[in-house]
Formats: sequence, C-alpha cells, structure tokens
Amino acid sequence: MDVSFILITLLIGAAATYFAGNKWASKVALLFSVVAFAVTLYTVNLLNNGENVSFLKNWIRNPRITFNLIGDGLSLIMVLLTTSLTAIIILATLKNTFKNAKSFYALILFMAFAMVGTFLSADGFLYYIFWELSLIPIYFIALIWGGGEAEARKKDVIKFFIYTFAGSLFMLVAFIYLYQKTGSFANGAFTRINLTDKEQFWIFLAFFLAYAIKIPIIPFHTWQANVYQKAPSAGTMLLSGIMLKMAIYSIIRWQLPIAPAPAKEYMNVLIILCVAGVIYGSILALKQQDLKKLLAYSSLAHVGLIAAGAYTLTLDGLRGAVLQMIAHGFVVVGLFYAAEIIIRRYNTTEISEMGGIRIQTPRFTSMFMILVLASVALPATFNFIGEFELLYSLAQTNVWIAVLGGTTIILGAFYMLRMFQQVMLGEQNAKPFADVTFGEGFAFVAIIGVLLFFGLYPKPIIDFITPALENTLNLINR
Amino acid sequence: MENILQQIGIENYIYLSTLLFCVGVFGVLFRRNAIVMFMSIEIMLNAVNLLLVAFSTYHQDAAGQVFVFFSMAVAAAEVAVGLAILVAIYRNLNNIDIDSLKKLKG
Amino acid sequence: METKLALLLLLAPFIGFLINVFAGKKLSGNLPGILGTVAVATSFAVTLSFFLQVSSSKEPVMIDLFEWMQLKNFKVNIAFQLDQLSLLWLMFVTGIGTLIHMYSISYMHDDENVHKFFAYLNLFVFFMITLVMGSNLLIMFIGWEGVGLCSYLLIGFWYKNHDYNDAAKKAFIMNRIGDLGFLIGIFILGYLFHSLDYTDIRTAIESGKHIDPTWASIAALCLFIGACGKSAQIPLYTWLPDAMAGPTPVSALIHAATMVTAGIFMITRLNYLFDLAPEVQNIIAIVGAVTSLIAASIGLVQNDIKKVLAYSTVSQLGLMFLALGLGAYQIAVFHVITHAFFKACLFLGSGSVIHAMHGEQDMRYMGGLRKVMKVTFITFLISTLAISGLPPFSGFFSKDEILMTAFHHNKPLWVIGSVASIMTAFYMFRLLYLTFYKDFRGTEEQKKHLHESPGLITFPLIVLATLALVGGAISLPGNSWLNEYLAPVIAKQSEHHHMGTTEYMLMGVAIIGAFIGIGLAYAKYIKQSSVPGQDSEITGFAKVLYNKFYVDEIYTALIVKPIYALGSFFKNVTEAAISGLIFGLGKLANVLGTEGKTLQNGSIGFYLFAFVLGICSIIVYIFLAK
Amino acid sequence: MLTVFYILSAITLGTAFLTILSKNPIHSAIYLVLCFFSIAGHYLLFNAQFLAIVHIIVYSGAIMILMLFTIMLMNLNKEDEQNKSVLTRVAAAIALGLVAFILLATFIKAQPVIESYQVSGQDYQSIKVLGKVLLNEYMVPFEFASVLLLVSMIGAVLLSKKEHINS
Repeated sequence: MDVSFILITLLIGAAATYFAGNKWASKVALLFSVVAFAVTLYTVNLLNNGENVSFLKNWIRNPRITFNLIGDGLSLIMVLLTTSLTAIIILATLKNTFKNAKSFYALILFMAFAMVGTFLSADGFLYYIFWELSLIPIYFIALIWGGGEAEARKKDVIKFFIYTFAGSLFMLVAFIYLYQKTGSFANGAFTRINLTDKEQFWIFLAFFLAYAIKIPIIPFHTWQANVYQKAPSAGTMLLSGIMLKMAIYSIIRWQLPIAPAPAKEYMNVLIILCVAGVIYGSILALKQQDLKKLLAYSSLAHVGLIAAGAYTLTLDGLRGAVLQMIAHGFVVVGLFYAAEIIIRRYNTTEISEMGGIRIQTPRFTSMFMILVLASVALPATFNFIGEFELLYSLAQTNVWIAVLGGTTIILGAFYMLRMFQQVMLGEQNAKPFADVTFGEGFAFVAIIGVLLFFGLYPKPIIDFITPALENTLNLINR
Repeated sequence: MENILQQIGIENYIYLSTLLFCVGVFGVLFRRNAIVMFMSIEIMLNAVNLLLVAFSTYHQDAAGQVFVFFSMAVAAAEVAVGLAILVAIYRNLNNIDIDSLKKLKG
Repeated sequence: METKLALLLLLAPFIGFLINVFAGKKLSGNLPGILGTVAVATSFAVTLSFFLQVSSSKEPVMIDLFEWMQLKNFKVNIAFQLDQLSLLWLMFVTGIGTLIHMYSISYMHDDENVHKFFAYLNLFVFFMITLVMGSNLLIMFIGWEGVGLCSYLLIGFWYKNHDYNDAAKKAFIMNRIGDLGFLIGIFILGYLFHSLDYTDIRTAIESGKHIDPTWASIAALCLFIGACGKSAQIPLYTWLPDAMAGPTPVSALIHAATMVTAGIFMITRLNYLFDLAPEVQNIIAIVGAVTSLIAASIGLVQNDIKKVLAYSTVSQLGLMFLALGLGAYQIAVFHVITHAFFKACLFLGSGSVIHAMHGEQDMRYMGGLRKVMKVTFITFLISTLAISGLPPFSGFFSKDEILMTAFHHNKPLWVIGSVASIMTAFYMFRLLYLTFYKDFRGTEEQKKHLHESPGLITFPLIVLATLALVGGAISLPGNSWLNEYLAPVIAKQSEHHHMGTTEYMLMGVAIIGAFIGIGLAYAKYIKQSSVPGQDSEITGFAKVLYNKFYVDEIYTALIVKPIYALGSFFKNVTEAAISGLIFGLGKLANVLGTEGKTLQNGSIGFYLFAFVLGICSIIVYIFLAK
Repeated sequence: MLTVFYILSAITLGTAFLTILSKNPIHSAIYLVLCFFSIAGHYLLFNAQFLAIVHIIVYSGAIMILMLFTIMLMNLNKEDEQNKSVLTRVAAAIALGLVAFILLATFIKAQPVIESYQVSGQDYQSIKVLGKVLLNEYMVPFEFASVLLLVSMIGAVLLSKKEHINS
C-alpha cells in the first residue's frame, strides 16, 4: 500500500461517478470520497508506523521524468485535508440539484485527484501536470454551474483561468531551466544542486509569480473575489479550502528549498507584502455587501498571514503555516457552506437582504457562530494554534510586523462580527428560514468537531508534520 | 595557361558579384512588374553563381562548379513554377502587378 | 485525586453549559437556572476545599494535563495551577457567581431563552476559571478571550435589538485590541524566557538571569494594554458603559465583579515582571488615576442607574490600577475583593429596582422606593456606604490603603485619587437619593406594580451586603491576613505602613472627603429636591460630562471613519486600479494583435523591404556588430 | 586580361541595371540575356567552358525564352506599368545603398587573407572531371535534381492549366 492508491481511488471514483448517471452521481461520489479518505487515513497510519509509502516508477526516459510520489508528513497531511474536505464538500452539496450532476461530481472528484497529485508529486514535471490539471475542472465547474449573469461569469472565470495559467507558465520555465542544470525533474535533484544567487533569484521569481497568483498575494488577487462570488459554492469551497493551499504547500515544498537565497535576502519584502495583504483584505472585507465576496476577502487576509509565516523561514512559521492551512481549509469550507445554506434559502448573496435569521434557527446560528469565532481565531479553536504560531514566528522576525499582522485579530473580529450581526441577528426576517436538517448539519458537526478537537489537542498533527518540516528547513539552510 | 585569378584577383570578383547582387535586390524592391522581379531574382542567383565559380577556381575544386549546376537546375525549376503561378494570377487579375496582390491582408 | 477535583472545579460549569445548550430547551421552568447554579456551586465547593488545603499547606497544587502547543524554543501544556492568588480569585468568582446565578433564576425566568442565558453564564464561569487557574499565559489567554466571547454573547443576549448587538460587538472588538497587546506581550515573553509558565518566568527573573530590560518593559507595556482592554482603562474603557445593554446579572457578574478584574489578576500574577519595569508601573499608575478621575466625573451626571454604576466600576478599576502601578499588589487585590462584594451588590440591587420598575432604568423616573423595597434599600445603602469609603465598611479599608500608598509615593496621584473618591461618594449618594428617597416620579401604572423582589433576589443581596459590610476584615491596617496569605505569590513584599500620625490623618482626610461628597449630594437632592433635567436642558460642562467627553464620537471620527474611508478607497480606487492594470495587460495583448495585424498588410513590396532589412540586420549582427 | 574583365564587368552591371530600369518587359528580357552572356564570358575567363555553355543553354536558352513566351502570352510588351510611389523608389535606392554598404563593409572588415594563388596544374574543371565528380560524389543530389525538375514540370502544368470550376 502506498500513496498511489489514493490517486487511483479518486480517479476510479471520478469515472464511476460519471458512468453512474445523474441520479446516483452524488451518492457514488460521496462513497468514493469517503473511501479515498479512509485510504488516506490508512496510509497516514502506515507512515506513522514507520513504513515507506512513497511511490517511484520510471515514466519517460527522455526527458527523464519519473512517476515519483512522495509520502511524508507534509504531503500526507495535505492529502488528508483534501480528501476529508472533498467528502465534506460533496456531503454539503447533496441537497442541491444540479443539471448534469454526473459531470459535476465527476469533475469534483477529478479535481480532488489532481490536487492530491499536486501534493504528492516529487517530480517537477509530474507536479506541473497535476498543478495545471487541477485548473481544468474548476474552470468548468465555475463556468457551467456558477451563478450570476452568464456573460460576467464567463469573463471572470476566463480571467481567472488565464491569470493563473500565465503565472504557472513561469514556473514551467523555471522547471525547464532546472532540468537543463540537473538532467532530472526530481525534487531531490533540484534541492541538491548549487545555483548562483542570480539563478536562484530568477527561479524564485518564476515560482513566486505562479504561487502569488494562486494564493493570492496582493497585488495578484483581483481574480479572487469575483470568482468566489460567481462559482457555485462547491467550487468556491474547493478553491478556497484546498486549491489555494496548493500554492502555499508548493512554497514550502518547492520554492523555498530550491531557491532559499532570495527568500532570505528579500524576506522582509515578502513578509511585508503578505502582511499588507492581511490588512488590505481585512479592510476591504469591511466594505463588502456581498456575503461571498466578504468571505473571499477574509480568505485573502488569512492566507496572507499564512504565506507571511511560511516566508519567515522558521520552524514555527512553517508549522504555523501548515496548521493554519488545515484550520483555514476547514473553517472556510464551513463558512462558505453556511453562506450556501443562506443563499439556498434566500436566493440572494446581498447581506442587506438578510438578517433576523437567528430567531428562526438556533442550531444553524450556533454552528455559524462557532465557525465565525474559529475564523477570528478564538483560543481553543484550531485556528488559534495556527495563528499563534504564525504571529509568533513573525514576532521573532520583527515585532512590528507581528503587530501589523496581528491587526487581523482586531479587524477580523470587526468584519466577521459585523457580518454575523447583519446576517443573523435583529428582528425576525419576513422570509421564513428553515433550520438545518440532520444531513445539512452533519457536515457542520464534522468541521466543528475537527476545529475544536485539534484546537485543544493538536499534538497528533504537530508530531506528524514536524519531521518533514525540519527536513525542509534543513534544505533551506543548507 | 596562366590562371586568370593571378591577373585579376579574387577580390574583384567579390566586388562584382556583390554589386550584381545589390542590383538584383534593388530590382526586386524597385519594380512592380512580377516578371521583372523574376529577372532580378535571376540576377541575384547569377551573382552568387559567379562567386561560386570564382571560389571554385580559387580553391581549384570542382565542387563549386557542381554546386552551380544544381543551382541552375533549381533556378530552372523555380522559373517554371513561378511563371506558371504568374500565368494563373494573370488569368484571375488580368495583370501581374504585385501591389494588386493584397488578399492576404491581416 | 487533586487532578480529578480540579477538573471537576473546572468542568462543572462547562457541563452545565453543555446540558443547557443541548437540552435546555426541553427543561421546564426554573430547571435550567437551578442546573446552572448547582454547577457553579459545585465549583465553589471544590474551590473552598482547595482553599482550605492551600491556606494550611501553603503549597500550590499543580496539575499538568497534556501538551498543547509546540514552538521552537518551548512547549505549552494544558496545565493548571492552584495557588493562593488563583484560589482567592476562584473563591469570589465561583462564590459571587453562585449568588448571581441564584439571583438570575428569578430575574430571568420570564425570558424565552432562559436556558441559553444560563448556558452562557456557565460558559463564562468556565472560562473565568480557566483564566484564573491556568499555569501559563496561554491558558490564561484562552480564558481571557473566552470571557470576552461570553461577554459578547451576554451583552447581545437580546439580539433583536441592534443597539445591543452594536454594544456587544464594540465590547468584543475593544477587548480584542487589548488582546493583541496581550499576544504581543506573550510573544516577547516567549522570546525572552523560552517559556510561558509563570513559575519558569519567575524563576528566571529571581535567579538574576540577565534579561534585556527594554524588552521586558515593552512586554510589560503590551500586557498592560491587554489589561486596559479587559479592565476598561483609558483609552479602551468605552465599551464597559455600553456593555450595560446586557441583562443586569451579567453586568453584576461580568462587568463589575469578575471579568473586568482579569487585568488586575494578570498584572498581579506577573508582578515580578512588572517590578522589572518601573516606567511601565508609572504609566499604569497614571492611567489608573486618570481613569478613575474621568470615569467618576462622567458618573456625576449620568441618569441611567446602570450607567452610573458602570462608570463607578471604571473609576474603581482605575483605583486598583493605581495601586498596581505603585507596586502595591496586595492592596489592589484587596480592593478587587471588596469591590466585587459591594459592586455586585449594587448591580444586583439596581437589578432588583429595574425589576420592580419593569425595565425602567432612568433614575429621573424613580424615587421613594425605600418604602416599598426595604431589603433592597438596606443592602443598597450598605454597599453605597462601602463604596463611598466610610468606616467600618469594607470599601473604606481597601480604598484608604490605596490612597495611603499613593500619598507615600506620589502626591499628585493621591490628590487625583482623593478627588475621584469624593466624586464617588457624591454620585453614589445622588443615585441613592434619586432612587430611594422622596416621592415616586414614575407613572401611576408603574407605581401600582412596585413590589419588593422575591427571596431568590433578596437573598444574594443580603449575603453580598453582609460581605460588603465585613469584608474589610481580611486586611485590617497593621494586621493584614491578606498580605500574609498572598506573600508567596508576590515577589516584592509590600512595605508595612506604620500606623503613625500621618496615616491617621490621611484616614481622617478620606473620611471627611467622603462626608463632603455625601453632604453635597444631600444638599442638592434632599434639601433642594432637585431632579436632573431632560437631556436638552443640560448645558455647559455638564453637557460635556453627560456626553462622556465625546470620547465615543472622537473614536468614531479618528478610527472607525478613517478605516471605512480607507475601505472605500481600497474598494473603489485600489481594487479598480489593480484589476485595471491586469485587464490592461490583456488589453495590451489585444491592441498589439490588432495593430500588429495591420503590419501584415498584404503588400508584397512591403514584405520585401522588411525582408531586406531583416537580412541586413542579421548580417550586421553576425559579422559587423562585434 | 584585366581590361577584358573590366569591360565584361561593365557590361554585366550595365545590362543588369538596364534590365531593371527599362519600362518594357521585352527590353528587360533582352538586356538580361545580354547580362547572362557577359556572365558566361566571365566563366570563360575562368576557363570553365562547360559551365559557360551550360549557362548559356539554361539561362539564355531555356529560362529567358520561357520568360519571353510568358511576356508575350500575357501581352505585356507595352510600357503600361505604373511606377511605384516616389517614396518606394527612394526607399529602394536607399536599400540598394544599404545592402551594398553592408556587404562590402562585411567583406572589408573580414580582411580576407588572399594567399598568393598557387597553380597546382591539377585538372578540376574539364567536362571529364566534372562528370566524374557529379556522378560519383554528388550522385544522389544529381538524381534529386531530376526529381525536382520533374515535379516542377508537373507543377507548372497543373498551375497553368485552366481551371474548370464546374467540372
């Protein structure tokens, strides 16, 4: 048993879903996502027992490309995040009816497949293929099943596609250059060669463009809010919950170990850029009238902090980044799910048309409240662990940057509570709002359970990822 | 027999063929008549041929002259096809003014 | 066994919370309230046993559960510490908590969401216990933010009213500003000491290890900012008066007796750190004194009974911070305890009054309640005397100690504190007179319904009034049980004031001051029977005071508005500019294509020229340009 | 000999210019034939008789006749060509100067080392030798040249055939 089984499960799942027909598609997809999750858990267990779960097969001889999948703490925790969130996302969409559901669910599973592939790849070429492959399903999901006016949606989605695609082409150039130098696409080979500072700088920049657009870091973020708003909620969850983590993961796995010198030299610039995104996103979130856009900007703020932590090049920063990626993945999926429930009931994304929901829905309110609180990193939620480590790492670098980054604590509370107040509180809304059903609530319970459990006892995850991060750190400081 | 190059010098041939080539270029740019342009191209080809022969003599190597044969064959083929194309054009447009051939505008 | 007991102490309110959240709706009548009260009472009982154990053994109980967080230099465990300080705090948190829960059963029993109320209240007690019990700063931070959350939930308990929601939000956000300071302080401490455990930090300081004094001062300052947020000091105090939007028991428990004293707890907890930073202590003292004066002056003219009490709370907290700043931690703690007694009593009393008045909080429509509400009146009177600082009530001892210390260290601060005390005496008696004396000024309808509150309400009042009466006994001048009890947790021993002439004179001055305040109130509200006029009639400086020095308006203009303006700027200008730039790149490609298309104009002659030029440049590049 | 070379060169360049400058395509063609003859003269100077003969046969005989036929076929033997714009003509002249300058500059800059010419006495350009070289070393290109000619013949026939769109 090695990590390739996860990929195979998802790929078979995508095919099976497609052939299951519209009626059964969602159930088959759910089944396979749960199976994939179980397989991942089993693999994690194997790794914990000290077994080697990596996978290596020669693929193409010339150019030398191998089918190399790496299974260490870092990649597997991300795969675990992907498979668990995929299951939750599919669960969350069960209530919706989509036209051509078989394609929709098949695309979701296919996207999960591509993202898992991205996390697992240890070969640059393979990694690039998976990286680009993941873009295709989300493009169709957002384009075909999205909301809003068709023309505007098309424009935004195509902008997103071209934008991210253009960014990753620079990454491809970097890979080809590295291949010229090493004669191999293997991650290990890349991190072993000695590049001059100038070469490292250009490679770093090429990677940075790809990742900065995907994360997104300001000023490369303009695609984000519109796509989050227009995509169907499942697509938004996939994008914000997992896909942008691909980029942060890639920073830790590829960018920093391959080109550490510029990361050290320009550390302050990078961190300030990321932290500026935190403040910028938070302040913009304050002004949003659209629920999904507000969440999009809050996501911008949070991932800015995560990226800043990763760029501190400290163990705390990297670990905080990984922990916060997981925490943010769950919380943002939960928040978008809550938004989806409200939008499904009220058929609008305008905050001004909501309000007075709490009085009708005690259960939903409590769950939403917990998610909001987790999102503002209340202690004893998982997000606090991540945010604390991130801010701590920033404070070790420079206290003032930590203060600036810490404004997310204030501003985050400001816009989230403001949103919560406007959406949920107040006199009873004229439009009826049914409380969540058991099926709807289950996804919430799962998310909240994860957030609270690991908020108090994050040790399993910390122990799981720390060796891999220490390796990365050794490579960075080689 | 005394060799010609001892009396004339290779550089004179180089100058000659350069100038001849330039005349050909000038002709191609200067005229609108496609047939005259063809002729200019022939002039350029001949300039090159001349140079090839001159160097063939200089190196006392037959390969240069052999190459000129091939070049002639190619020139003949080119003229045959080119003129056929011109005829076809003439049939359609009733002239062979190259400035009237602007259908391939971007 | 100790671990289990401590966990019971901690988790009993949490279990109460869980039951009330999940099953509260199905529980009928007073059951949710009784459940909540029992949960807190359990904690109180356990606390009492620990208290007795630790006071005799003098050994703190340490409980280490499991590893929580891992940082490069150190680990943070979920661990608890029951020492003299935390037990003292737990005593009055759970004790007063129990009383207020009991009170709430009656006070809230008409509310449809009563189970939620008790759930939140239990949750608050749980977090407060966490805050107090934690053995490191991060556990304290869990509690710290947790009580902030509960405060938010309880202030906005009546969530249909957006004003209340705004007040709740304001409280949470203002607290968060302080929390950021707290967090930064934690970061610096982690950097300095490689640990966040109190014991480790104390050992490191006392072992004389060299610690960068600048960073230590900055850390202390940051922590103080955190304390400012939670304990409502300048400049972060404005949330507390607004927080009175919550139900009265909440104001009593959270916004008077327990949560707002968390800042004092934290500074006392880390007294050895603050001793390292005398300049920060100075700042604390000055902030405390100024806060007490300003809050007291605002309190002079407020008409809402709870608002007066809120400002008085801010003012008293300021006095406590004054004591902290002067390094007199025991005295600050002493005042926290006495204040908890009398202020809880005052709030509960005002709740009783509001209950009787059917929700009316404006003192201008009260009066003469003395005749109907005997118990409430007497308990209220005792507490008022206590807060005004008249012997032998508890407030006298604690307040006098603070002023005495101030006199010894810093005369201007003593003056400020004394003036604040006189004001306190004035506005408290103004409150008392307006509410309980003279004739009733409300509607006939209200008058008919005036009644003494039921036993569940009066019982806590009586208990608290008794404590307010005798609470001073724990630290009598010259023979202080409290000082001895707290000695192990406070690094610097407080200097013993020799009870000489100066001291007695100071006491006399304080008492005279109190009498002046009372006399002024008496002259104005009993003799002249004056009743504060309508809002529009207030003029001059009183208007400035009535509008709280316009601090809220200034904050709005200076901070909130600019942030929104910045948001608009970002939204309308920056976003458009950046996205325009990106679109511009796309447009550029488009334009280049369109324009470049015309280069392909179909003219063979033109192509030939280009061709010749190209050849020329290639030749030049290859052969000539070297 | 130098005199002969100069005369021949003058004829070559002069007729080449006249080819380009004469308005009537027929005149152009005739000047071009003259030009080709002078080039054949150059070949003779090199003592490359076979090449000179082939040159005359192919160029003056085949190619130029083909051109003349075409001109007559199209009835172009009149001076009806519109001149290019002045701008184009000036540009063409400039291009002429530019190309000439660049080529000559290249040549001069290259500073070729012209060794004193050694006569080895080896025969390298008699018909016999050329034939051997052509059919030994360059056999394959030679055959391909024939294929090329065949293909171009077919192409020419196909292109010049009248299209019958409806058939």
